[in-house]
Amino acid sequence: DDSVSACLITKTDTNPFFVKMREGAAAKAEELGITLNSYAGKVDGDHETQVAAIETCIANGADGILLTASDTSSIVPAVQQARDAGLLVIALDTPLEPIDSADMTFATDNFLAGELIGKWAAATLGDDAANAKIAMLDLAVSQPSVGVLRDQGFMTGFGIDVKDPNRWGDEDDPRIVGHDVTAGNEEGGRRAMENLLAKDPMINVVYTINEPAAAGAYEALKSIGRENDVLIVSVDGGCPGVQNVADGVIGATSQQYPLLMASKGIEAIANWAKDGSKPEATEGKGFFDTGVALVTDQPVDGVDSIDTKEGMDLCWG
Amino acid sequence: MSGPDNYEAASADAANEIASFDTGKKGIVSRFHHALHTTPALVPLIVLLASIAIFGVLLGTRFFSPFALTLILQQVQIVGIVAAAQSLVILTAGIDLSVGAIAVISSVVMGQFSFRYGVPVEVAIVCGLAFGTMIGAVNGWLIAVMKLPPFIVTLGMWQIVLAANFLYSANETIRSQDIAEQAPMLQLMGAKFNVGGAVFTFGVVFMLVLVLVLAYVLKHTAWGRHVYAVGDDPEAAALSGVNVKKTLISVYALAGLICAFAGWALIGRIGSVSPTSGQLLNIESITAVVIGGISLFGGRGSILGTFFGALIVGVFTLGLRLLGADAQWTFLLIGALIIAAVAVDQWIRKVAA
Amino acid sequence: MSGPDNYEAASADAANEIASFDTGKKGIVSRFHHALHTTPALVPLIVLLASIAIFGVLLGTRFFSPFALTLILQQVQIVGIVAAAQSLVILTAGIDLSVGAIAVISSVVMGQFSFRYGVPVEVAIVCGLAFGTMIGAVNGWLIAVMKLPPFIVTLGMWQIVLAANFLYSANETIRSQDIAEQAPMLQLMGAKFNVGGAVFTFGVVFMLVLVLVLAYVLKHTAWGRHVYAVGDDPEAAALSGVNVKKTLISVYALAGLICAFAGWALIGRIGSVSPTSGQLLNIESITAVVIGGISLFGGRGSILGTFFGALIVGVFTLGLRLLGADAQWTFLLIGALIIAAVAVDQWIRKVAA
Amino acid sequence: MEPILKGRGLVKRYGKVTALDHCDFDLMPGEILAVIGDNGAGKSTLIKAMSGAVTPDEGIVELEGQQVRFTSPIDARHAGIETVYQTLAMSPALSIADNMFMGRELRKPGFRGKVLRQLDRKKMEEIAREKLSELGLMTIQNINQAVETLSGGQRQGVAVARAAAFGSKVIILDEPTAALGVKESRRVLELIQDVKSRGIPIILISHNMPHVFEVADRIHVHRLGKRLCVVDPKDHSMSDAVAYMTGATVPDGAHAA
Amino acid sequence: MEPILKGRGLVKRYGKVTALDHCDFDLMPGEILAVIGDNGAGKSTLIKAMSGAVTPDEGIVELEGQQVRFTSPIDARHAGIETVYQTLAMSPALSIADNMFMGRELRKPGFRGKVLRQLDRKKMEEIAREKLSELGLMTIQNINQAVETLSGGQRQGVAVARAAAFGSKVIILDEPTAALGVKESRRVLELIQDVKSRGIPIILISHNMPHVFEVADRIHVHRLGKRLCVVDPKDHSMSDAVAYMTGATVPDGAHAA
Ligand SMILES: Nc1ncnc2c1ncn2[C@@H]1O[C@H](COP(=O)(O)OP(=O)(O)OP(=O)(O)O)[C@@H](O)[C@H]1O
Ligand SMILES: Nc1ncnc2c1ncn2[C@@H]1O[C@H](COP(=O)(O)OP(=O)(O)OP(=O)(O)O)[C@@H](O)[C@H]1O
Ligand SMILES: [Mg+2]
Ligand SMILES: [Mg+2]
Repeated sequence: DDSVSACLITKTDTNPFFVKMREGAAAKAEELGITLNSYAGKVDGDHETQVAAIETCIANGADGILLTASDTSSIVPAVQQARDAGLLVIALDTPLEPIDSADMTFATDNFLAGELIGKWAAATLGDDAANAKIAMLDLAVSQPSVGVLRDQGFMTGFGIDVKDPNRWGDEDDPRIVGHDVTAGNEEGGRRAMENLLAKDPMINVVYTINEPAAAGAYEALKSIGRENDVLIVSVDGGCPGVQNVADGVIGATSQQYPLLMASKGIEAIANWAKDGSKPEATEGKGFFDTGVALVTDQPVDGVDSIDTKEGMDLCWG
Repeated sequence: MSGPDNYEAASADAANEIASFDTGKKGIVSRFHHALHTTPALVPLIVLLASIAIFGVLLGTRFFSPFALTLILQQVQIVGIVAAAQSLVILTAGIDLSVGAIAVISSVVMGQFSFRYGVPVEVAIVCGLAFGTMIGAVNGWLIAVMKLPPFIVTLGMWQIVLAANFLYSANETIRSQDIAEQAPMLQLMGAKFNVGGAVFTFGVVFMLVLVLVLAYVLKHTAWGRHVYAVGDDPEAAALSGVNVKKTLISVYALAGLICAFAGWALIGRIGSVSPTSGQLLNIESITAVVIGGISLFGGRGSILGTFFGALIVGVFTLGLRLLGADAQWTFLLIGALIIAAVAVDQWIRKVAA
Repeated sequence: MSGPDNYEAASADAANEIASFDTGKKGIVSRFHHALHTTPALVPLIVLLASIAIFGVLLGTRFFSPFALTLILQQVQIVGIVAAAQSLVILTAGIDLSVGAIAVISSVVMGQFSFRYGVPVEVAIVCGLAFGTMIGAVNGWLIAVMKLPPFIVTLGMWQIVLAANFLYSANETIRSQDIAEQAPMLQLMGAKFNVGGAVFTFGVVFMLVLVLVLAYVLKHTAWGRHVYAVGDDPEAAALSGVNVKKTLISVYALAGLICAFAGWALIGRIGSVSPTSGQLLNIESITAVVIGGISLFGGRGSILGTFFGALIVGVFTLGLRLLGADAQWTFLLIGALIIAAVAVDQWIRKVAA
Repeated sequence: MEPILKGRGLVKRYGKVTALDHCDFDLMPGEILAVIGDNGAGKSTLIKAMSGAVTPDEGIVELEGQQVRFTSPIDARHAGIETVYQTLAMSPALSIADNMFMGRELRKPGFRGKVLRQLDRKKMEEIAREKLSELGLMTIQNINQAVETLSGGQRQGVAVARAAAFGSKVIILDEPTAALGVKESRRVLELIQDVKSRGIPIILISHNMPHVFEVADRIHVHRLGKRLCVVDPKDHSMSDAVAYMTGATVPDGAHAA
Repeated sequence: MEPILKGRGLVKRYGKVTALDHCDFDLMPGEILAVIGDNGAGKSTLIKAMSGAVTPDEGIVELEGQQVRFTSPIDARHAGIETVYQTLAMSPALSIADNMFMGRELRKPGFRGKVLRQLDRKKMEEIAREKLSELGLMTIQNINQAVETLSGGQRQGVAVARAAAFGSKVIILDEPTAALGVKESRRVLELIQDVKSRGIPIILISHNMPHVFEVADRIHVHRLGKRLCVVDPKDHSMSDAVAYMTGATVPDGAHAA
């Protein structure tokens, strides 16, 4: 049959980031008259479900797959199987390993996202950056790559030696009070913040994996009355997150554009089905960069940023 | 035609004494043994106090500060409330894997009813509590009337409720600042007060009161005795006059209600209404219950034990973080300490037997 | 001095007949009832066939193709193998939450021994299998000898093993391409062969053989009978001459070994050695076991049932995905279908009773 | 006189096994009816069918001339039928007093009972102790002992004491003295006479012929799932009864129903 | 003559309850020793201590003059002591044959038995059927029935048949006829005589005085956790024994040990 169909496979279906990605893809697919089936892992790191989803897409005769991989290198054989079956596979948000395992990657540079907030935090503190006390609120003990890239990006931006850039927790910079995991939600954010505060109550910079974790950390700080003298930075750029920047809960956040990734991906599959053409990478990079922007109302010299008003216009949910 | 064989008549002037044994070592030790036998929650309490003492020695005032100690209470409040519900269920030889999902969807209902439909916040809270109770009642009905295994029913319900939660809330968080402005009552359980330097929240108080009330109900009311009887041997309970179905349905419904309260307390704790929280509550609550000494086969144990079980995990977690263990090592050590806590428990019981 | 009361002598010429009842409705129905009673795995088999039929009608050849049907086998192979191990444990009235973690760490050991230390791949595989067995034996020792509850032991072990796994592997994946080049035997279980259009892998064959062997062992060897007896009533088993400790330790150790095989099969399935896979294996395997009709209270059920249980979940999952249900709706429906499958099972048993 | 409890055509099948095979049953007001029969004859199944513990596949049960359909032992208890099952039906982990008052707990008077629904433990323990003393079970050292820690005979004593204390219309005893000692058995027999003198009819299942012939007014002989005959202990010897129930002799006029 | 099984100063406490209080015990070769006593006197605890099912707090056990320390019933079984416990010790979900051969299963001959370790079900079922027939338990309709579906008496029959079939040095029976019918009880008594004639000594706990006096060579009277006295059934009447065990009379020369 000649109707075009596409698959969207995300890491989970519980993170608003992926929900918005799916909404963006669905809207674009409807506009172009493409059938879209979407799949997701049950939890972060649920690799098996993603493999099963790829197999289902092949069995279903789809034309292309948009994939945010949980396990970027393990997924490669399954992706290869799909490509061998004539499907276009596009990695969204997270590059595969090696990156050319997919036909194209539409992604944000997570390391860059981290680096932006790191630089901003360092610049905001000025001279105090040398004796800052930093809490690192990460994603999970399994150290998934997004978490590691953002974390290491932040440290690089802040001017901390990251040692092995593939894992967090191996630094010896005394400014790092500690790492704790949050599962990327408010509850985990609050608990992790409390734990680190018990360790050192004088923490004054908080890196968070995403904005819900930041909101949780803020609640913990508020409960001991320190919400106004701690700098919280985060990554994502969801609408509640940007609103929290505007309200002063978060100092700055790096905004990503999942809707853009998704709609670009759908367009690419439509073109592939029509004439077999593949999308091109951004100049100088191995992937199509959908961009990242620092959102803050307190811009600093040397770091490009947009204000929360503009951030609200661009935010994704 | 035939009377009793006359030899039986010889028992007529039977003596009525009972074996009175020279108990030997009297005093403290024997009284302690007796206390252990009559108060099963004593063992987890001992483990708890021992672990507090050890961390206190290792960490000094960093651990023994009012801040750290009340922090533990605040960190365990949600698990503590949910574990109370889980205790009831496990006492009936059941299990409830849907506790976390019920707590979260109840909090989402409270939030969305207030914000999406503009329902007055008090009404929204009542709706959330009712919704949680209803899910619990459905669990109970499937288990008691349809005779399905609790594990499967609540496993299915967990998936259903969690998926419904994400679909209904569209994964959207209601921000703390908005709640504080428009419906502060949702955050009531997070309200703080000071008692001599220590900070308590209403949520913590709710947990403490809940545990005491349930301990009373289980020990001193007919319903409580029936819960134990049903868990002990449902067939014997039915034969001896317990309405097993009614008891089971009421237990699961009450568990649902308590979980809904946990959902309310969750809003107080994290400030916002977030559909992604509470995902580990089922495993955490079961852990607390089992460390607290309630048998997964039902009928044995006390709810105070569960409370101490939850605190033991809380003490370990914070203590290890303060000692500087990193996240992965903490995870590993907590695993080891869970086993160790139960081993110590078993050892104390054995020595005391 | 006193002989037996003579009335008892009247029983001397007692008749020896037994109640032979006019069984009324003979034939197919009654024979079917009888089969249901003697073959507990029949009910999940019926549910399985019914669900295949339904999805077949809904999806036509997209579902009824050799590709799709063998795809189900490939998708359930890991869960199927692990669920076989879980069945053994649950038959003893235990539970093993560490199955997934054991599988993953075994695969990591196989991979790291080959790549990090340059051990020959065959030796590395044996090391991985031995390591899994050892963890299982430790579980068994803690449960049988230290008398700790299985839930807690394996919960703790799960955390310990998982954290150790992350620490040891440094969260690093060994890439499929590297394995194919340097140690292809690690991927052996993923090797495919064709039987009349249907694609099978060695992993699938391993699962099938494993299930059949275990079914034989449980039914036709003394050890198998002891497993049932221990799960049924450990005290009675001990009094009637079963070495309960030895049986329990061997069960957990064997479960560890099977999980290590699952880890090997996992490498075959995903190509690479990834320390983050298999996180849901414990809940998925328990689900398969319970849908397959094995009682969580031990002593009742058959391993074939577990296999059908795993297939039921696999059929539902693939069927719903092919129908295009989105992720949350799939979870919701699978939740509902899990409950429904067990309800149907219960209903068939009731009608047949 | 009409039977107070009547069964007609009762059938119960367990898969291939037939426990009741079109069995009839009559209990007259005020009498002690003994039910005797071989092991596996279906005696326990019969009384379970009469007391709501199993639902018969066919047949009817009448209480005081009214057809009844008990779906659970609770129904039967509410109708005044109290049963000691052969398996005793106790919650092992609970105390003796808890077990005796299961399902009919006493509450404290006043506010604490009505509003707080607090149990009157002291009173329940007192009554339990009293009932056990009546049975001569004072060898129980501690009334708060869990039932699982009792000896076999002590457990049975508790079950009998419970039924005797609460039965109002019919009391059914399935082998109440099987595990009891000589002294305790005698007390149970006295108790049975005592209950009868209060006008309450009793069904007694027992393998102890001297006991049966001592207390029974009529003897229902059960064989192969049905009532073989009913004999009067004054007209028949123990040897006759044993011969009938084991199938050594066929009673006169026993219709092979 | 030396006792084949001997206990000295056995003590077992359960929390506040004292089940054995410095109790002595002797079983002579080839004899049938009856143990009688009130409910809760500690008879079951005594034989559990002798058969490894409980570990006494104090005291020693000797088998054939050698001190032994059984830590589990398996040890005792390996030493040739076979026991029917009052709770019967069966796996409810397993079949009669499975239960009878638990822990000593028969394997098929040849390759299938040695290598595949396959059980010889047919043979086990045959033997089980035979042993049950000896006890007159042919009312069991299906040898593959799960034990939980048996009537109370049938279950007890299976347990007795198991012990009789396998005991080689000592057989201990704790109230083996409590739930049995008249016919089945008689068969058990015959079986006991039969076992004795094979030269194997038996310990019989029973509350049935006529049975005890029929088969016992010596009677151990147990009271309040200790041996009160040992009487010879030829020199004492049943009334004497009952009076001793219930405490109505104190036997001559009973040292208040
Ligand atoms: N739940 C059950 N499932 C299958 N068969 C059963 C069940 N309950 C009883 N039976 C069978 O029904 C028959 C009658 O059992 P029942 O318990 O009524 O006998 P009984 O006369 O009370 O014997 P006893 O004197 O030994 O107690 C027996 O053959 C028994 O095996
Ligand atoms: N596990 C236990 N925990 C606590 N007390 C126990 C336990 N087992 C037995 N007892 C107590 O020990 C005493 C002796 O029990 P035992 O079973 O030996 O009596 P018995 O002489 O066999 O009585 P019966 O004739 O009724 O079987 C009883 O008072 C009983 O309550
Ligand atoms: Mg019976
Ligand atoms: Mg006894």
